[in-house]
Amino acid sequence: MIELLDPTSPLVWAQSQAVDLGWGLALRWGLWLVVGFLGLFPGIVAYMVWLERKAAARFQDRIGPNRVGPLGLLQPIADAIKLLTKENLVPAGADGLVHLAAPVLVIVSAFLMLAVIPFAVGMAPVDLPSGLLYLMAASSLSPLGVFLAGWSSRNKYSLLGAMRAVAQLVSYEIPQVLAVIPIVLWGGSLSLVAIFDKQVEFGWFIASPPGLLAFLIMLIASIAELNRTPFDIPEAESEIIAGYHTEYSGMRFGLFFLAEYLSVFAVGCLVTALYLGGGMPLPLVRFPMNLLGDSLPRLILVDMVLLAVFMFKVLLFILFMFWVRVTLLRLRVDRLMNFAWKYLTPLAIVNILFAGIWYECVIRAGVLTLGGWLWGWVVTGPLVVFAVWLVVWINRRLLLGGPAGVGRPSLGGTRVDAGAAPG
Amino acid sequence: MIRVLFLVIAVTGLASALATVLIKNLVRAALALAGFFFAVACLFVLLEAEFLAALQVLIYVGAVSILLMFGIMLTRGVQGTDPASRPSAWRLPGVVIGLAVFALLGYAIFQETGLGTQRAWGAIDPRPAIARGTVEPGAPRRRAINDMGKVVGVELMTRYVVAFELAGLLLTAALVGAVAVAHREDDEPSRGEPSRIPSDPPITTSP
Amino acid sequence: MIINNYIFIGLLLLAAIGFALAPLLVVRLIAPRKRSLSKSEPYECGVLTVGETWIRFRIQYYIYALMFVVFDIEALFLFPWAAAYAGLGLFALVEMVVFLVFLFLGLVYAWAKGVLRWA
Amino acid sequence: MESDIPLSWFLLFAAASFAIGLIGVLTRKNAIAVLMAIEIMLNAANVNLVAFWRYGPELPEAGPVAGIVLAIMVITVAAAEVAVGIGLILLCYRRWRAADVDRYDSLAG
Amino acid sequence: MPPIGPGSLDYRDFFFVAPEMVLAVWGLVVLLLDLGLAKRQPAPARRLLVGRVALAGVGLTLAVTLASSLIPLMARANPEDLSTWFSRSTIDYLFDDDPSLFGGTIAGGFDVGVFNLVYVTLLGLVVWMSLAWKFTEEWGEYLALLLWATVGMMLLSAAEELVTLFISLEMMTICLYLATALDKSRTRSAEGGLKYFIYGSVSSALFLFGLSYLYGLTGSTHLSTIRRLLESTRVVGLAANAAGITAILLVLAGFGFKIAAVPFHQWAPDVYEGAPAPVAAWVATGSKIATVIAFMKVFGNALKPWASPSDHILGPGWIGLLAIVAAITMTYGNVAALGQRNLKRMLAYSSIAHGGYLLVGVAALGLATDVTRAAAAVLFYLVVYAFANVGAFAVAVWLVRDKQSDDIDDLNGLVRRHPVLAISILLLMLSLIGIPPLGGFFGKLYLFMQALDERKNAFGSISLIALVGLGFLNSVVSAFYYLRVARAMFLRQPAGEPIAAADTPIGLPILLAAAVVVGSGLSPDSLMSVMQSAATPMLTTPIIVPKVIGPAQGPPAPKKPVPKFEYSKDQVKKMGQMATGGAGPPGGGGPPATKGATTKKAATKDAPATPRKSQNPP
Repeated sequence: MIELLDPTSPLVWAQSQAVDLGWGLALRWGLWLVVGFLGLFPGIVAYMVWLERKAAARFQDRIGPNRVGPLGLLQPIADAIKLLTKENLVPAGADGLVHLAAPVLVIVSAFLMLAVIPFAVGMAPVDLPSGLLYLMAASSLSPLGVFLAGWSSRNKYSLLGAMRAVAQLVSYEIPQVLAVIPIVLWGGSLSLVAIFDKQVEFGWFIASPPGLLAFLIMLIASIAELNRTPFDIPEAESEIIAGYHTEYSGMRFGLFFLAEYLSVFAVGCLVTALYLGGGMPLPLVRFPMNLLGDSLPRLILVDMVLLAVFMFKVLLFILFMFWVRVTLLRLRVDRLMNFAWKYLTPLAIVNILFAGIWYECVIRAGVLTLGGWLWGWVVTGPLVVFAVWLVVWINRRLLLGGPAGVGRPSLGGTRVDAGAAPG
Repeated sequence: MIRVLFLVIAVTGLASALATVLIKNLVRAALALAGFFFAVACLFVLLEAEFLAALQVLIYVGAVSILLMFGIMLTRGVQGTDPASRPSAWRLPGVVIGLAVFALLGYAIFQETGLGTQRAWGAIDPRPAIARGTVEPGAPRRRAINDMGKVVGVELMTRYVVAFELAGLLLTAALVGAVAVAHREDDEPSRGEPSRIPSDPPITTSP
Repeated sequence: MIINNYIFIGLLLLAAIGFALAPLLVVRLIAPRKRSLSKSEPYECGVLTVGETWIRFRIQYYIYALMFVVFDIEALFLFPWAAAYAGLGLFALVEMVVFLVFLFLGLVYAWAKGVLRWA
Repeated sequence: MESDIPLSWFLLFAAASFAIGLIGVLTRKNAIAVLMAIEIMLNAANVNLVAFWRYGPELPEAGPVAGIVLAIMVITVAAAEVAVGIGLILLCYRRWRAADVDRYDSLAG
Repeated sequence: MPPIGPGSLDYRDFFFVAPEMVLAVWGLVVLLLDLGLAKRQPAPARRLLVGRVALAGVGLTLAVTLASSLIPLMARANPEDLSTWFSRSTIDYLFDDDPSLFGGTIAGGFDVGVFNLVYVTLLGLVVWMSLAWKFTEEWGEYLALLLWATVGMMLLSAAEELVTLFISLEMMTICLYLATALDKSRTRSAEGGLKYFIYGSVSSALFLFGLSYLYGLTGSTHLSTIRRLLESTRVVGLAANAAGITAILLVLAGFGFKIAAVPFHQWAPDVYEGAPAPVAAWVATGSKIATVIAFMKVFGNALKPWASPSDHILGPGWIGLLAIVAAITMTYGNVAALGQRNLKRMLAYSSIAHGGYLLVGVAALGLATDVTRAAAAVLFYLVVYAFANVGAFAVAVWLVRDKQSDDIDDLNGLVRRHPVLAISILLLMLSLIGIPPLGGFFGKLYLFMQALDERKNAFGSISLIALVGLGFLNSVVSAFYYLRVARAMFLRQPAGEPIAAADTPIGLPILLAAAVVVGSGLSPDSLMSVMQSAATPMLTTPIIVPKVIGPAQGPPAPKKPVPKFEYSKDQVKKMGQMATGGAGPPGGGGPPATKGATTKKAATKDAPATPRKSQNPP
């Protein structure tokens, strides 16, 4: 098989032989792992907590953390030390191993999601051909972790909270998954890098009626996936203690906490990469990308612009989440489930069709033309508006008239027609 | 190195499968099953079918195991213990049959000689080569490996379109049927008392 | 190339697990550990629970999980379709619309049947 | 130099998990446990399919991804089976308050 | 031919699956109609209305099936007739007498048309039967599941490729599991559903593992390619091929479960008894036909080279295995049926036994030189069996409706109150036994004659003779339990409350089934010749033109010039008679018999003596 490994040979026997695992790659990966995943991202997350507390305080006319360090900037470190020194309580009769594994699973889910985000040109940790699907798969791990957390605690409130949380998570996972289909359709690939390239060519995907609708669906579903207000039923303190992590304390609780903020960050990155054009500063202009030449300094320059813009967008997204949290009230649990299945899912399904129409109008041509773009808006815009109106109208109507099926005869009283038969 | 990786994954997977079958507690068994699914997904990656691996995780670990957990929660005590297993008289034949099947399959794998010009299963050691470029022999497979989502999509839309639409119908049928089967008109949160058991007298015929 | 990328994913997986376990290890080393009966009680209403925890869940949980699985598999078919759509024509859109209509009507069915009501 | 994984290893893994699943089907009594064992068997078949797809010959008339498409269909069917199976188990559970296959014995043999 | 779509997709292929599409859509229509009417109409009226809509859908499907199978036949018989309606290229397209659709995954030949007609006709009877009484709350769902199960059956018998075959098999069985459990007021229904489900899904796991080995051995999922590859090897048969044997065993286990062959039969009695009677009828007939056809396609076509290398039944090949299973199955089924007092259980065991007879036919197919005749014998048997069984289950419906039980004793003295129906039932029972002038007799005759005809090798024929002898003995045994029904109806005094009059939903299936068994008995040759024409495309391998699927390419490779195969106008006519005979107008019992008699002299020589094969690799 030696001749097959010859770099000049046209054949190789496995993909792994097609690329060398040289020092360059190892260094890159090492940097990503150590600096990115173990250093920068947790750091960002820690300061997100600080930011949220500050922002929430401003909304409520308070000051927020201000004791530890200037502006309370050392607060996250203090929090970490506090968590580290707290006793770790595991309830008697709990399933020790599973109790431990649950938060780990949730953290792993959040970490894995970040692995395919293209932060800038050449700055995706890895570029998987099925990246988006991989991302969805990674994010689908967390309901399992949540369930296990509730189950292993041997506490009925935990379990109740977990069941509710999982029911909510899985319900909102459907609109979330369906909302990325238009992106795949337009990108023509499951790779996030290819999707970014497509957005350079055809403008941000949010700049189209189906894209906007998909973005909104994604946004709402993400808020719910992250268990944040107004979708935080699972941890509704007034109803079921603290939900699935009732029995978690100290650092184990800290892990859930960390995972939540890590997920917020990851979803922010995801939304930015999918809908908001990644690091592109303007929707329909190729601005930094046209500076890209073959020289390294240019690449670095472009990447700096892209990275800055990317992070700015993520920051906006995060601030939006905080804003929503302090502004809106918690939804009732039945409304919550209704919303996923009766509003978002039908819209997301119909939106796939609209996305196909947009593709035919705008992207099929191969180059972005103003005429095509406007034509796309003219065709899909009314459709999207109509669909939203229709779904809302139907739901309203049903709400007033009571759900269909209320008047259905029940099992008991209908034996009357036994034996009745057509002539 | 890749062999070691395979062995680690395979041993983990088989251990999880065994755990699924042996553990009495159903929730833990389902958790072990999720581990097995994950190991299978890892094997798919080793087989260069990462698209399928992602699907495997999305569907099995993300969805099916949740459904199983819910099923356990709805039918068992919350802790999911399963005191009832088959009496030991049943155990031995089951295990013997299983081992016999494994022996047969193992024998078959190594005894296979390859049809016609194909190579024997036992003798295919390095996997068939793929092309570096796009024109050499092995190029279709390379395309399939590098862009599996797209190739699968094209195949589903053309050659397998009937199977694809049928899968949609199957899902709808499963949804409709399962809802119809599980749905109760008087569905109130049950309070633990046994539900109405209709008096359906058991009949006592024997063959 | 693919397998190599997944080696990175594998490393990341290990790193994430390590990242989650390391603080727990630190806790083990530095945090106080005083076991007491009342601390390890389940956090319920202050009264010790007797026997196994036992809740009966309603069937809605199953229905939602069922719908989730069905629509997740729908997504399984949507992903390759969407990725391949560029190379196909409008007929692929039509095929997918047929597929979606079936599942959409499945959703409509569940809705009209009244099983998507929580309470 | 790195050596590749032989095909037979994958096949052995699949055979072993298939046998384990079969043992589970034969020895477990709880219907959900049986369902889980069936899932193991189906997954074993999927490993086979994908291994044969990668290691097998390339026949132009078979299409480039025949094994993969079959595996996708298996995933679909397996998930649908779990959904349907749990529905049926719940239905029976309401009648008997038990999820054991053996407990349902109003039908005489 | 203009390039349509990329790659191998030809839109016109959808023409051939139109019946399936109509049926699938109609399932949704029925489902949503039932739900929509839920609030507005009282339950009995709604049931009736929705049931009639379902029947209308079945009628529509029947029309579409006829159209989709007759138009190609007409195009083949006389292309000029159609030139006013269709373009030249379309007629050329339709001219192919064994088209392989969608890149060779689905067949669209005469066999598919005939059996689609059979399924739809039987489905009509089953749906009609369901209108007899109220047994489920989920009426719309029930009907939808029946229709969708039929879609699975139709595609299962059309599948030419393992992916489609697997998914359609699952479509069929999953719908049937659910339909079995839908009678939620009866405990046994739920239990039957769960048992069916568990046995069925274990069997599909085994089946699938077998399929994966087949795919591994050949590298293809197309039946024709598998056959070509197996034929290309030097070693024929299974000698020293443990992987092949394993694959065969596993696939056989999968099919065996579905047709309830003996080691895998345990589910059948419970399911037949637990399921609502129409569902049981559909499990016993539709699913059995579809499975046996798929079984013949896989074993009789794809795996034919593995049948046996030596025309020796116990040689290394699957025939010996099949013969043993067949022998055990028919003996067990018949012996077990002897003790049954419950009609549905009796029918369950008897259907196990009939499965055994069918397996004898398939074993003979493996050894046969004239494959077409051997397969036609099995198909003939299947059709007659299916109609007789649907009639028998209509009796079960009658009992359940009026007596809430399925005891045979409840039929006591039926002849005094309902003489016509009692005689019809008697005819059905006699046909199931195989008494001479009825269809069942000829079914068995053809089946066993086929087995006896193979006399290339003394030992082989001795084994087959032994098998046939056993089959004959078994038929004698079966007389005892079938005649118990007759004895109850004719010789016993009515006891207790008499059974109420049967109305159309019950009477029609019984009368129609009786008419079919009598008609096919009076004129077996015409049905046999139709079945032979059906068997020809079923067991020949269409050539798949390898088409590179990809976005950028020219027009798809043109369909292969078709080797000329004469469909006489006679056959076209017969096809039409098949249809009208099967789906006769309500209450019309006679048509099949009389029409069949007029074409009695339709010779079997239409079908070529040797099947047209295309073994040469493309």
